[in-house]
Amino acid sequence: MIEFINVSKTYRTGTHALHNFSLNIDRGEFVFVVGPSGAGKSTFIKLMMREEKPTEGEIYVNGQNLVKMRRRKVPYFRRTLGVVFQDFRLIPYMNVYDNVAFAMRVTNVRRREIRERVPYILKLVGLEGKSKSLPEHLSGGEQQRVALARALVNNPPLIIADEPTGNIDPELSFEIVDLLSEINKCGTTIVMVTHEHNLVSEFNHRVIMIEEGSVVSDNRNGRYSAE
Amino acid sequence: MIEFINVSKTYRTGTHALHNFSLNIDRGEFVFVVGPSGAGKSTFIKLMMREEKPTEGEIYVNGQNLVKMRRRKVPYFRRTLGVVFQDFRLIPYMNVYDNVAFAMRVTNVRRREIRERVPYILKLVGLEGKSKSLPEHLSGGEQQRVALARALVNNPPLIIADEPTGNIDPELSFEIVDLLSEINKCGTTIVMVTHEHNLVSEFNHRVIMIEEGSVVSDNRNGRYSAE
Amino acid sequence: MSFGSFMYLFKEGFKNVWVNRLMSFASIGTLMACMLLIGGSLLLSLNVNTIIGSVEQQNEAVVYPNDEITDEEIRELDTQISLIENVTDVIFIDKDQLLAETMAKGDELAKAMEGLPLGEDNPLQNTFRLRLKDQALAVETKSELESLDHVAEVYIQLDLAETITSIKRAVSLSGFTIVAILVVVSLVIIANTIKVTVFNRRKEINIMKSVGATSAFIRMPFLIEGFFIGLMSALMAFGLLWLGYNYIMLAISTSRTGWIKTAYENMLTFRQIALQMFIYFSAGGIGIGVFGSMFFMNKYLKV
Amino acid sequence: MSFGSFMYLFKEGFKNVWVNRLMSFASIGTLMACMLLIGGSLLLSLNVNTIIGSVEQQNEAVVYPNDEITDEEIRELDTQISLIENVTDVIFIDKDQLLAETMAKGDELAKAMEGLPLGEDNPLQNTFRLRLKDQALAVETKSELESLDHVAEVYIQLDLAETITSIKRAVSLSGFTIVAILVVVSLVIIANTIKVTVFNRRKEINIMKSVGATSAFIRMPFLIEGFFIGLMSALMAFGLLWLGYNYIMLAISTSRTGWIKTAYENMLTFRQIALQMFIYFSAGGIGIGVFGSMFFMNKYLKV
Ligand SMILES: Nc1ncnc2c1ncn2[C@@H]1O[C@H](COP(=O)(O)OP(=O)(O)OP(=O)(O)O)[C@@H](O)[C@H]1O
Ligand SMILES: Nc1ncnc2c1ncn2[C@@H]1O[C@H](COP(=O)(O)OP(=O)(O)OP(=O)(O)O)[C@@H](O)[C@H]1O
Ligand SMILES: [Mg+2]
Ligand SMILES: [Mg+2]
Repeated sequence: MIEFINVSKTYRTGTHALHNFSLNIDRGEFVFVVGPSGAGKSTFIKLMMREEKPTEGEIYVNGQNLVKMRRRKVPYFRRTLGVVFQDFRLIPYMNVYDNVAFAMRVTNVRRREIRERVPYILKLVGLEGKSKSLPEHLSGGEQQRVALARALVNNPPLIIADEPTGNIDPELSFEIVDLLSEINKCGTTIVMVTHEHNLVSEFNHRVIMIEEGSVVSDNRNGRYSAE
Repeated sequence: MIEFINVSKTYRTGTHALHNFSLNIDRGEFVFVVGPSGAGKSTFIKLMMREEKPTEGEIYVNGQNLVKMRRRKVPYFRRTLGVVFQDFRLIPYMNVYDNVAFAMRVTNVRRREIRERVPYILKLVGLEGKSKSLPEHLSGGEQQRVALARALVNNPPLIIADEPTGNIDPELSFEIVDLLSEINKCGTTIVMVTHEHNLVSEFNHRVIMIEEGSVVSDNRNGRYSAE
Repeated sequence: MSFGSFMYLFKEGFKNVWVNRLMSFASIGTLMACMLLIGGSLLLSLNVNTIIGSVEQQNEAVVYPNDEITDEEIRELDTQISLIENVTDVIFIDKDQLLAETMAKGDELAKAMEGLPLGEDNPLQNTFRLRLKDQALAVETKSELESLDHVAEVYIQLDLAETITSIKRAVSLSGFTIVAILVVVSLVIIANTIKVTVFNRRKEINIMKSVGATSAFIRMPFLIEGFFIGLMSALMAFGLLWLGYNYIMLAISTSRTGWIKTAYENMLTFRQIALQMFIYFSAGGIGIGVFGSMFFMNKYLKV
Repeated sequence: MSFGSFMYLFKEGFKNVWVNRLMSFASIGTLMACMLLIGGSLLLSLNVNTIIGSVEQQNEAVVYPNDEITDEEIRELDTQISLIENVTDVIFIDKDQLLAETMAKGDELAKAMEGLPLGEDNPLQNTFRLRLKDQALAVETKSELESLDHVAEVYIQLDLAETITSIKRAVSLSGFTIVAILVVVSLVIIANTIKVTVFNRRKEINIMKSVGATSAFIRMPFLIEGFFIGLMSALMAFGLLWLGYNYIMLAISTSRTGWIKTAYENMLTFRQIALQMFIYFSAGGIGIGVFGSMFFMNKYLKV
């Protein structure tokens, strides 16, 4: 499903975010990505959704070569992903409902389906009472859950979440990862960046640890194995 | 140092964020504020720095009545606080150094002092190599540490931090709270909102729990005591 | 794009006019202001041109027939002169009439005419007076007149004709130049406005891209927004110009000064040009609104 | 505010012009465009006014002395006429001269003059020709002339004087109106531009406020930025106008048409108005840049 082959990414500022980064994630896996601040986790995610192009190496996601992908094809590729961004990326002038519905509208889904699906997903993340609120009128955790709802709403085969529980209390975080695990059981591949020890050890999933732009450990038993 | 007397806050959207909220924090205390998403923690902080005014009740911070404070006095009051915002609030066109230095420049500090103090603080939060970077070229955790550096740089008598470790790995988070504890030992009052169980239980500070806009528990032994 | 999502994007664009009202108002204000300037100067130059056109015909030409011409031949010559393309308002004035006319003026020469005899002995000459439609053709018309039978002499103030022609050319040239300058300046201003308003929304464009929106999908609401802003600006500019023009016309029509009255009679009424102006305004406003935002969005769509 | 932080804020403002270059360029473009329009129309209306002023003096007045006037008295009358405030270019023309002149014109009346005798028997009259400085005072001047000794009759085309006066008034009024309209329209456009650019930075203003910056501290860089943008716009508009004006003057100066030549001689050179225009442009640009941003920032400073 996801294959990184000797990928390096150097930003225009000269920062080497990833070096010689190789990785393989199969269809249906649930992967935690951990690592210190600035290690390159978000860069890994940005490469996976083709927001950035690698400086070197090859990337395949959903069977597509992201390096060679035409610009016109990118939107259609992105619709096969559900991404929770670390900085949320909500559209400030759209309310919660419209922010979530937007991800469905871009795909030409029928309006009736949108009207049924969006409230269902908002309920799932505990935001049923906030659907008319603008992002600026939400708490940090509420905004994060809108971002999560938007990633889930299209039922994509691959969900990528960059610290989706950073602003959310432990109980709710646990519920969210539990929800993701349920979705994963139905065959959806999930890649989740997180800093929370407790979550990683409580759920027995594969853990990839990134440090200074490279994979330093890759463990299938749900344990950190720092140096 | 901080006194909330029967404070209620209803936003213009009609959301009741705090009801009948009363609290007393003494000079030199270290307080963790915990609670579920949307409970009113950030509202509590916004009231404390007079970004919002309460709908009802009285608030005293540093001996000043925030409800009656003249608008002209607000900037001078804010300089006595160091605030880490949940959404960072970095100035996008200033680099890391200037963002941190800005908080000193507003106070008429001598330039030499700024040139000495800012690199020292940046080193403390582990950003010595990023001082020339713009916020948009930083990772989430790096941005959060810039916000922290800016809150610390003026050596304020009161530090208010809204989830300052939400995007930071556990090891660094521990170090940061450790740093704050050291600062606290020199007499600085610290109020820190956090979701991280581990941090709260590891440091033996007072824990205030907010739920649905009210204080539901106030514990001096560093334990959560949810219902 | 399905009909459903077209309708959604249409509504979205309409809503955005209000959601981004600060910027919409700024754009409408700017666009409208520019249209007012262009429309105003267009009206001014059109009117100046028609007024100049009416002045043009003030240059009289005079044709002297032979002394021996008979009354019959005079009528014939009159017809022939009238048949010349560039000639209008032909009048025959016999020499007694001319004498009376000249005396009535009462200027320097009037004194000299005192006591001149009428009839056969009148030293003045029979005269055809006529006007030229186009002063630029004065020379050609002169030789055409000279080639007619029984014509002794043709008197046309060729230097005056040339002056009038060149004034006319200068006025319409400068009118055109002014309108052209205004159009260019307006485009600069409007381009800057659109650039800034699109720049303002680069983050949202980026977010839409990152959740899988195609460029066309993102463009649509901007397109609709540009359409409405252009249309509204055109409508308002048109309305204001109408009010302003009629107000000025009213002010002028009450003037007692002679030449202003004459000018007033030659001025265009707003109705005469309203439809055309409205079409230009709407087309211009909508075109600029739509293509301007398309153009400046491209940069942010390449993500 | 200490000197150190003043210097910092000054540099900051200067830097911001570049940091926000997209918006700075847009503002400069808009401001410059507006100044060009205003400056251009000001130049045009100043020139039209001076040209009209020179046309004004084309209306000749004629004074007929008594028939019995002696040469001595003619010289005396000449001096007296010249002493009248509103009179200029007094010329005495004796009747033989007048006859020769009239014949030379060769128009309708010339034929009538053929064979008139010179000297004592010449039926024409001795004449003083003169011009009025201000046509608006034609009536007063006429009666002043009539009250002089040995004056038989005064002939002034009062209706022409009135027409010229009213054209002059209409031209300067419409020149003033056009400049005023341009100023108002420019202010609307510039206000919108500033509003949008300040709106663009409301978040940063907010952030600055929340870390304890006073309003004055936040304003300073905007003020400096507005100053530079205003100054640069003024400089560029001034330079472009200079180039453009001299280019047009050059084009006109090579024209062979008579009235354009006359007009050219009456036109202002750019140097004559350069200093004043430069002062107005700079003051206007800087004033608008500074006060405009101050004004629109207030809303976002009340946090
Ligand atoms: N757009 C960018 N331009 C330049 N450098 C960047 C950019 N984004 C990230 N970086 C740098 O690349 C490195 C890796 O960043 P990345 O965002 O991938 O870290 P991360 O693992 O997500 O960290 P965090 O846990 O703090 O979010 C960091 O040093 C960062 O400063
Ligand atoms: N500016 C605002 N306008 C309207 N409602 C708001 C605003 N800010 C917050 N709220 C609402 O007030 C309630 C409390 O929000 P607050 O930000 O204080 O929560 P919080 O405890 O900080 O949550 P989190 O842990 O998710 O950050 C929430 O229901 C939120 O939707
Ligand atoms: Mg990251
Ligand atoms: Mg919060």
